[in-house]
Amino acid sequence: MHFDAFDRYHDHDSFIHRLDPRVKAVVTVVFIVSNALLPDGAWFAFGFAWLFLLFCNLFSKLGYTYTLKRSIIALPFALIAITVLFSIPGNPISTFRFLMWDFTITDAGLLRFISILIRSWLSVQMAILLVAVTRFPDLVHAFEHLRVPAILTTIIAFLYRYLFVLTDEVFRLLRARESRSAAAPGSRSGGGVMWRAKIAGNMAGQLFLRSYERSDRIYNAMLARGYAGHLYTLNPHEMKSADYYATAFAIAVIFLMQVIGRF
Amino acid sequence: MLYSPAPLHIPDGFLSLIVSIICWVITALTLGAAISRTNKSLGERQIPLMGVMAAFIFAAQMINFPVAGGTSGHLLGGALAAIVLGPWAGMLVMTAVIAVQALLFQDGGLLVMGANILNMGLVTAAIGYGLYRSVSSGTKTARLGVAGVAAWLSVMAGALLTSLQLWLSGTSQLGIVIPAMLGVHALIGVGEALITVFALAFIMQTRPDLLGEGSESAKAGRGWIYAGGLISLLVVLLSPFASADPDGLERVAINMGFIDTGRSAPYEIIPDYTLPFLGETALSTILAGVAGIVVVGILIVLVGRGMKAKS
Amino acid sequence: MPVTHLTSRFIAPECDGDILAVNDLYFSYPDGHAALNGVSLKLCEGDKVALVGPNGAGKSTLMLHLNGILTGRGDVEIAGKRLTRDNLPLIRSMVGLVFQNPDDQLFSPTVFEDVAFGPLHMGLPEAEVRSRVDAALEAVRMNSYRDRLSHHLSVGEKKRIAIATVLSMQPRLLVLDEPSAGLDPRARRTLINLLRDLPITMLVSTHDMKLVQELFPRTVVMDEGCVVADSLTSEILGNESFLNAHGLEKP
Amino acid sequence: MPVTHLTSRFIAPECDGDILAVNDLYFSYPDGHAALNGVSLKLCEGDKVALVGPNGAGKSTLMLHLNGILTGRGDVEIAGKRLTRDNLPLIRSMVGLVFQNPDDQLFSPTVFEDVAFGPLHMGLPEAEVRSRVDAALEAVRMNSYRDRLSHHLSVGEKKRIAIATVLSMQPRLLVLDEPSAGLDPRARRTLINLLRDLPITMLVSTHDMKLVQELFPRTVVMDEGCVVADSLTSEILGNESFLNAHGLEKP
Ligand SMILES: Nc1ncnc2c1ncn2[C@@H]1O[C@H](COP(=O)(O)OP(=O)(O)OP(=O)(O)O)[C@@H](O)[C@H]1O
Ligand SMILES: Nc1ncnc2c1ncn2[C@@H]1O[C@H](COP(=O)(O)OP(=O)(O)OP(=O)(O)O)[C@@H](O)[C@H]1O
Ligand SMILES: [Mg+2]
Ligand SMILES: [Mg+2]
Repeated sequence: MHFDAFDRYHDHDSFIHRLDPRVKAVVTVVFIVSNALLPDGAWFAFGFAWLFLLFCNLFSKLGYTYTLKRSIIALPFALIAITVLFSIPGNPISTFRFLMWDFTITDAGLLRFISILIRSWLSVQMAILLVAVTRFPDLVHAFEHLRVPAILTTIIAFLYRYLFVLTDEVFRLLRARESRSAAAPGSRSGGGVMWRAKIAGNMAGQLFLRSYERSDRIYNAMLARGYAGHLYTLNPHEMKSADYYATAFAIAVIFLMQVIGRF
Repeated sequence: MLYSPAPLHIPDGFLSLIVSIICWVITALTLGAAISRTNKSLGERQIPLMGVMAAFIFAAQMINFPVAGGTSGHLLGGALAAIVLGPWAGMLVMTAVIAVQALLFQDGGLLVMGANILNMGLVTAAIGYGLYRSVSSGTKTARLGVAGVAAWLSVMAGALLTSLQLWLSGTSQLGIVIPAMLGVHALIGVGEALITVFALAFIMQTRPDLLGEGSESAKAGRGWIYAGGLISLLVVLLSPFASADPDGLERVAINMGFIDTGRSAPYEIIPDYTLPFLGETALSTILAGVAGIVVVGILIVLVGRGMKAKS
Repeated sequence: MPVTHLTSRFIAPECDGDILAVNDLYFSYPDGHAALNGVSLKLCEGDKVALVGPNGAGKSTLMLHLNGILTGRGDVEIAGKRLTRDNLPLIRSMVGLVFQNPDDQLFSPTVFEDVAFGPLHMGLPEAEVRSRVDAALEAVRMNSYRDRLSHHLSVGEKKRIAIATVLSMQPRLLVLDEPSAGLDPRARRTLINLLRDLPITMLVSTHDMKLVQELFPRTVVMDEGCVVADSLTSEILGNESFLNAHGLEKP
Repeated sequence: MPVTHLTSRFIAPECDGDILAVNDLYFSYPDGHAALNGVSLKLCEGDKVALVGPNGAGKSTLMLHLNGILTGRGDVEIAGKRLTRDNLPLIRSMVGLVFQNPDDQLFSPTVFEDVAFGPLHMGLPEAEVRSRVDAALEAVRMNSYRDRLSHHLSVGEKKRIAIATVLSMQPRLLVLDEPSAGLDPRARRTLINLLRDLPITMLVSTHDMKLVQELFPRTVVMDEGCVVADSLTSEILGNESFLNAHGLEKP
């Protein structure tokens, strides 16, 4: 099995793909912070932010709708925000009865609800774009440059490498369980809930031990190649002038977005 | 489905800037302590170990078991990670998992990652480890039982914190989000508890050395018992109160200035922060932030004391 | 590499497919990779058939179809029953699938619990479960291992336990994916004797051409998602240019 | 099973041990299991030697001693230098150890980083590291893979990269633990050709007797922690009763 499906990187040769990963990481975070700073109902600024996203999509050769298509992932969480529809005081728009309660949607509530959704939706798209145009190991390097503690970036790099190995292992375990989940004619199959939970716990324990022992073997392999407690990397990333221009441009656009949002 | 988002991963946009920042500060302080502890106390073997363990937690979250009617139980892993790796390493491992979930799958946002790490990584590890540590020299049954309770409580704590953050951000109504989140997670927590207990039982049976005397898990100090116990106590006291009387909680919060903090529209914050004549809102904002940081600071000091007392 | 097609010499032996009948099976993985391109195959009660082919030929994919873990376009019939969503659990009690890596098969702490998983899931009464576990362990000659932790066993021992975990379900068809991989010569010999003695219909995928020669009268060759030969083993092993064309070697 | 001892026919070829000399090595695992019971072994520059024996014979344990990952009682000398705690880094740069499972060996996200790991940790300057990575990838004919992610590779490709990760350290002795396990015949053939062409002294543990016959003029047989034979491959493979006594088989 190959769970390369986990890899969200899209290999193209575009201006944005070639940018230094630091630039992309920083611009993404600034964009998301900017979204959070935009006041409720700043429709023009929201629209402008979306145009910026379209522009980035286009320049990444991903097609206009690439991030749009993947952005529904955060939608289920919107359920949690639904209560603001009724909770913010304002002019009532409509009232309905559900079971024994009356719910009144107010205009202020609606405004806030929609603003929350748009902010979230814009931010998610930018994050989607970031991993589509940056290989994950490069992103981790970017975080190293941005002073994220080395121990964290190293754990993340290992996590990324062994994610694929261990998820394959889990899927094979799940598959083995499934293939023996049989029934005999005339008896109730499946066992009790406790028994099923026990099987799942056993699988987690099994996976833990194998991971633990694997980490021992990896440590040996590292020792064999000269590891003595410190990790060194050859890091080819260097900021070029194009990177500085792109950063300046993106920050200017985001600043403009804030200005539009305020007036 | 390869990967299904859990309801505790808050996406960007659902928390206000100030709540996100306060959570980031608390998280960063705790992680700073975790990193310096880990760098000091653990050998170089810990690097591959923690990396592979993070991949393990990630993969183990995919193990599920059918409960009834198409629903299934599965694992979040914060308590389990802390119990088998020790609290600081467990926190770092959970942080890596949450960061990768946010970066690679957009499961949870970037700006709100501080909150997500706090809810699912730090608090779960503190409760999980703290309670387990209090019986770590007890019988097998006691250890497993407490681990189960700790796993359940850790999920409840994550849900409670998430609800409070959403409410402070003005994203949800307290009277609805608390019972809804706590209700759902009371069930999810049972799945978590069962898998944690059976996984630990498996490890105790096959490699008892990994959990026994002299293991990583036994090394951390007794300070964790106080930290974990204190947080658990808060959760146990606050949850029923918040569910039964959300208005009461809201009144308390208003009196203490918390509400204004979270909800003050972000564009007001920036000028108020920078201007010398602090408005009432801004003052309460800062006070609330400071209060949060102080609470965390106290916890860290307590834990540090405990560690010193042991060594 | 072009798929070399059958000369007329390679014709499937007479068989009415009373245990397994696969009819024109197509399957693509979610990423679009077409792993099976119209596979047809029949097995009769008592057949012992080898399934060979280069890496990526689709052997494992085909095997995963035989008890409905994957479902492609086309028919799979087990003992005359068409495999559908409804009779999946029933089919699974008839087809015992053993994966290549025994570590994937064994998820319980003790040997006993693992071998008992299938019967317990089938909802059999306790006495029946116990007697089936005993019989299955007896068949692989591992009766003394019932209370051992599977984690600490050697590869060869794990392999035999893995086979016991499906034997305890009393399957009518045993499907083994690369059973001899990773075994040392002695363990491999033990396994060969075990497979020879088991009185069950079996389909075995392998890269071990010597195992094929010793154990299986009939061989099915797959390449690029198709069955490219289905014939007597001696005939297939005799045709060197055909073997080379499909990345295989004489034993 | 009693250990069959050497007949006088099995005598190690003349060799002054100028690359590897292991002298009376004993080792027990922390749980008390004695895995090596006095192993002695010599390798000369240019030797290609097979190390065979049943599961649990102590082959992997011996290999872990050759660059000081484990240290038992007795002497290990590499190119005339005794292995001690102080010259560990030096020894590790001379002995390239490749583990059985390439997933354990390839721990960096990209192929380039993995192959560069050894030279970097030897403290070489950047230009030198780059040229060594190029040369190592060239040697295993994987130059076009340098920027690929390791987890996207097939087993055969991973195996070759794993060998490149130690070649980049320009070792004087290559130690491979079961290099052909899990490969299909075609990938196995590629590996055999690669090993034949590499102009380095090597010690290779394997269960694949055909590989031994094809590639190695000299074979060392271990069982129960001892070297029970060290001789010409043809002689060892010719003595069937000896092979049987140690759980081995003729290819
Ligand atoms: N989960 C998956 N997603 C996408 N493609 C897959 C997946 N699993 C297998 N494949 C591809 O399908 C094809 C058939 O794979 P399969 O595992 O059935 O081959 P095989 O004959 O069993 O090979 P091997 O001898 O290596 O076990 C291969 O090209 C493989 O890369
Ligand atoms: N970490 C360990 N702790 C305790 N015993 C061990 C450990 N690793 C190996 N052993 C034991 O030491 C003995 C030698 O093991 P080793 O792995 O060296 O054998 P091997 O010849 O490489 O076998 P194989 O062909 O299966 O790889 C075996 O009996 C094994 O069970
Ligand atoms: Mg296969
Ligand atoms: Mg070995």
